[in-house]
Amino acid sequence: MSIFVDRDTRLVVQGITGRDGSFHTSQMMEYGTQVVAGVTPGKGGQRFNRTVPVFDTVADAVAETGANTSVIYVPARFASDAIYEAADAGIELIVCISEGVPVLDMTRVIPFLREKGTRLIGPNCPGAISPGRSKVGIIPGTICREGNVGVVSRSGTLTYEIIHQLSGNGYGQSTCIGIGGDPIIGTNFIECLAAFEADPDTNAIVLIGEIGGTDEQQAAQYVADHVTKPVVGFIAGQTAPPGRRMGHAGAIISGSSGTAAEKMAALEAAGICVMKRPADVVSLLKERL
Amino acid sequence: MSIFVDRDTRLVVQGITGRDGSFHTSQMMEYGTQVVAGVTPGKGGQRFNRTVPVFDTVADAVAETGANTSVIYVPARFASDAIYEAADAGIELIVCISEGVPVLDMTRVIPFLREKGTRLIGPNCPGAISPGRSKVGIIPGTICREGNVGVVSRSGTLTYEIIHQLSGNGYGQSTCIGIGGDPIIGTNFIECLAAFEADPDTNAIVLIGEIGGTDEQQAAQYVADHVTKPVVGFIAGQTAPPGRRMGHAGAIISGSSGTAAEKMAALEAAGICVMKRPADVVSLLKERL
Amino acid sequence: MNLHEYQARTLLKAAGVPVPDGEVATTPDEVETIARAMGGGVVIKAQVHSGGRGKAGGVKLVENAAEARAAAEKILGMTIKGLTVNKVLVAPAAKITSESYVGIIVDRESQRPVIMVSPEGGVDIEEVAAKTPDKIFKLAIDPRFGLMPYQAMSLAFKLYDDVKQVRQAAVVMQRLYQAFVDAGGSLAEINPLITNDEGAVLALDAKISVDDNELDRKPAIAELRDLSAEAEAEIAAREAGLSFIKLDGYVGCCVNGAGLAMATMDLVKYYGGEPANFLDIGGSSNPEKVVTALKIIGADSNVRSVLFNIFGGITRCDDVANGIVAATSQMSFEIPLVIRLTGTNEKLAVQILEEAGFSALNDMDEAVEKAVQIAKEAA
Amino acid sequence: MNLHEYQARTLLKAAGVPVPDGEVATTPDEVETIARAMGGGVVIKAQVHSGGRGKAGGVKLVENAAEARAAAEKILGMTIKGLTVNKVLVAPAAKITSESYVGIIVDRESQRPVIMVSPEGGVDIEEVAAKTPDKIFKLAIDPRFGLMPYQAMSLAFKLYDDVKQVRQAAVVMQRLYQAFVDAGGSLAEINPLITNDEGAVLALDAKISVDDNELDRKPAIAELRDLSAEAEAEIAAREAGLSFIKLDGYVGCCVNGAGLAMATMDLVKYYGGEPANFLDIGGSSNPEKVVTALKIIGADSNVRSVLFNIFGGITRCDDVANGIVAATSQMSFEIPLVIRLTGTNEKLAVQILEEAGFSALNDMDEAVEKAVQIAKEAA
Repeated sequence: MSIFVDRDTRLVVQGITGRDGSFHTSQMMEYGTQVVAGVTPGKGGQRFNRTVPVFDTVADAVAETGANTSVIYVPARFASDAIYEAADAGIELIVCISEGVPVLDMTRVIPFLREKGTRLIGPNCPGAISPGRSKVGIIPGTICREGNVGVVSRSGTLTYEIIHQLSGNGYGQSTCIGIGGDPIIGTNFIECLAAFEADPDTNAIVLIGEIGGTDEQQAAQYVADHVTKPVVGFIAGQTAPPGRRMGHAGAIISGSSGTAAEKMAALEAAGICVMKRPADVVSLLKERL
Repeated sequence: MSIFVDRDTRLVVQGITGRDGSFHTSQMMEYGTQVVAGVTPGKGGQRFNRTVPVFDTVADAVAETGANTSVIYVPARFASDAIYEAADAGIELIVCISEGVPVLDMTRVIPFLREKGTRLIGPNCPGAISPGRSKVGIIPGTICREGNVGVVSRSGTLTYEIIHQLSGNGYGQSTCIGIGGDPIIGTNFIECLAAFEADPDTNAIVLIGEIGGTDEQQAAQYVADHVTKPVVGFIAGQTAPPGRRMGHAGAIISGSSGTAAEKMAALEAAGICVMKRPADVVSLLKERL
Repeated sequence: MNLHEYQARTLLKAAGVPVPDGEVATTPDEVETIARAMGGGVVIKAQVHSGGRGKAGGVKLVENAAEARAAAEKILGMTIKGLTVNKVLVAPAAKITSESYVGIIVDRESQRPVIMVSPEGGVDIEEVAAKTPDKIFKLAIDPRFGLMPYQAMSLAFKLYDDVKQVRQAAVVMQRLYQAFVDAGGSLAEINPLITNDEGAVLALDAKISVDDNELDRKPAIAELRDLSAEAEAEIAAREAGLSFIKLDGYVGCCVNGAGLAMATMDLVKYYGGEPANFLDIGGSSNPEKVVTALKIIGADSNVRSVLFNIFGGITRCDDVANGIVAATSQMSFEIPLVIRLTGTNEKLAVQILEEAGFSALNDMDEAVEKAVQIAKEAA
Repeated sequence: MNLHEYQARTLLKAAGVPVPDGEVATTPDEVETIARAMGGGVVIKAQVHSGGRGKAGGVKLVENAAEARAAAEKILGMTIKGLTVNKVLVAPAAKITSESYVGIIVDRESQRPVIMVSPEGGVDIEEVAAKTPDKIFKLAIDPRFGLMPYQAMSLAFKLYDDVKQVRQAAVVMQRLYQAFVDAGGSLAEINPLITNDEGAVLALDAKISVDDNELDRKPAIAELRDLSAEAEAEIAAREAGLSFIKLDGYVGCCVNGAGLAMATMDLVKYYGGEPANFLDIGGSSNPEKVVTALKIIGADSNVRSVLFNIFGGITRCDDVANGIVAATSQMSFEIPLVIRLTGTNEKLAVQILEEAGFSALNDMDEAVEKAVQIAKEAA
């Protein structure tokens, strides 16, 4: 199996006619994702690539195509509205790729989603891919390989690097998820760990964190308490200076509980093998499996 | 028994040191209500009538006294804040007496209460009384009598008139509730009907409605579908001209579905005996019991 | 409280809704000057708190300034549903290519503000609702989030095909909602929302009603009240904290509580009489209120008896009794009174009344029957 | 983006927060004139984006205009944590009877704005949090409802006993929250919130940081950016859409993606080197960005090798390769480059680079090790 995205994913692409949206829709379709609809207001009635019907609203797309998952490629300032729209239309899983969504927007989005019972992955994330089954987002399909390692990460290209190491050394993936680097995100490490723990096709989990916040510490505690499968971890930002922002908003060291050293210690205390460098993922997995 | 208020009601009075608040607190205490606390910001540490401790916040009052019910006598423009505060402090039942609460305030209060799981009675209502047990609000205790008739009403003094008729003719009450005459209220007819239906000490129900809205029609449908106990009804406003407001905001005839004639017909169609005048309540109850 | 069209237009304009030019005038001279400055055809619209202005002749489309003056002479001073026209709005005649409807009300059932739109605008929306309900689209707004862009867009797609107009209309809806909230509205309406020959979406006519309970905290809105547009008795009642509505009967009613007041009117009818008014003296008792109430009721020449029906709760019967004694001693009040009092301080009240030469009843039916009988005998 | 104290004060004042008078000056002459007009003692405060201004000598309390001038001469032009002081705020010396702290941040854990208050104000709040955490009171704000009056009151009761001051402070907190939301804040702070000898509650010092992602839709806030208060390289990076932070090492890094950039820096350290910077060229590829990146890195005289680490996803490797070729042909770039590329259009990129005389690696560890080695050899 896999988590969150699979063969039964019926995807609607919000912002399908935009530059990023159209490029990645083609990529997802090539990969085999069931892209059933697109949404661009004012382009309802058209078809994307002569096949995928485009609608004015997500509600129309859901009514006509039974889409259950959406991926959002709209500009950041429209992203929260796109999330509300998808949740309101009954979409079960929303993957928001858009980068630069104002954090205060997210503080309002979160309780809305909770009321609707909708899962959001992101924003500012590469999405999720279940190799060989379905890809929702922008993780390059070519670097992935079917298998039994679950990957969950706050990062984008760093995730690719680690997936690349895994695939190149015979470790395929059940699902790879980038949860996003922003301070407020829809799905956190713990929810992914729980899903991987419950997934019969996942044998081991790779967790890729970074400085800032306390998500990794909480994830470590969760692993200690609830996860029976082997977990291998990485924390980026050991050399980052305290108090400075490293590119995306996730990487702020707030108080004393966001340093790489602290996070690595927390992971180790929870019985998670911590990599010193991305390439270590292979040897550590080998040890544990 | 009774519904909503009873001997286990532990009441905190919001606005206890105000003109209305202090008068009615004395009345409730005389009646035997367990008034365990009062709230007036800045008067924390004082005592009302040398007995009831006064607190700065409802949270303090709940923490110190275990209050489970609140009654609100603050000016209308502060009423919604008082409701939020009580709900946030874990109060289970809030009775808001204040008249003149802006309707848009109520549109925001309602979803807040729903999330907290708090019941609100009112605003702009006389409150509830379970004769001989507890009184929360302003219904004169002297006109009530212990018994087995449940009374639920959108009105204030009209309710007193009907209670007066009941008590004077040997029909005591299990609980009398004024749900309030505003367009948006916390507890509607149906919720009261359901509670009376479930209350073993209620044998019959008196429902007092008025023109405006469609609450009575929906209540009638609910009675037809779910209520086994005899119900007697009254609708005020048969002579009210269409399209004009009669005193409180509840009495607006909106479209075709708010006239007294229509409501009376709906009640009758549901098997509810409809009074022609308040005094008929006694003879109709006699017939049904 | 209802706002005039020109006031509603000003609020919408301030909220960023595109509204065509328009000026208010109170004399034909002013109208002529404004029309001349605008050039071309103009529309002259009576500013009264009443629907059906068009049917009553209160809206005129004219070709030039001279015609505008002539139309203004007819409209200014005319009476529409009992209300005198003191002001008119003068606006350039719009080149209309479509007329839609957009309105927001507070809905009792969903307990939320509800926005309604229809591509059938410019007409009575209640008729559209009755005849072609499938042409009305409604959406309940979650006030915690407001009217969100995607919601406004989805409604705007029901009005227009051109996505540029859809976007314009969506923005209008969001701003209308903001104006509605900011004004403390119970209703906000644009009818018609037009498109003109240049493809622009504009609010041609606007209506806003405000929840009276908002006025305390919205002084700028409260100042928009136009006393000249209201009946004198209703102004006096409001200022005294009474709820009063004049009716066509002859039994004056003075009651505490709106529900009991309506039930009293109904009982007047039950006993063969006709109520002259709805009057609720409210919850907290104050002898002054009774004085004002009696003055207002006494000013109605149709009234042949006055019925007091007081159920004392918060209202103390003795306060009402004192009010009756004070009012009747201040003014020569010729109309016979029938007084029913029960509840808080009832005994004291009866004593006060008896000392002043009045008698008081205890039973509502008895009192109503007597008041009707006296009125009929006086006919 | 950080606002200066004087900018934050202006925003708070506009939101209705009581703020003592104060004026900004850029010369000692101006300071003297302002201080004379104010009369009595004044405080002169350096306007730089840095904490610890007081300790660094950037804040001076003086008795009169002449002393103000003298203080201004010292402060204007001084350097605090690498930032030059170009502006000072001049404000009357306040008669302070108490100092509290009020701050709002966006909290990752509750996923909400959190307001923190403490009766221990005027000092570093992180120290208070560390030493006496029981003197800090926090409340998560539901952004759907805002900071409600009862919440603000309950916090204000933690600061004051006098209910008049409690009410004033509660209003300050609500307005601070409004200012925070309106500015698109990531932090808004009043430290200290004082009471003066007349019992009034006032915001003596204010700090607001804005979420950069808000600036697009808040042009008035974006205009508050003070380029003179920022390092040149960071301005150039931001304008090119790069994230850049200068560090103290000697291996320049140019990476796509923040996580990979940090992991690359960590790997430099792992192989015994020291990274010279954090630099993320972002998601969408554009040869111009690479040009700017190389210019910024090249301007750092400590840099002895430059490491490119590109994992092609959305970023196309050929775009980066073209950027490298373009940049090195436009400018004389003497520092040796180590290039690692993999992913989208990798082969094309390698071809482009080889044609221009560069070689490219495929493995991250190999590339990092090599870059460190080259830098060490060049030392």
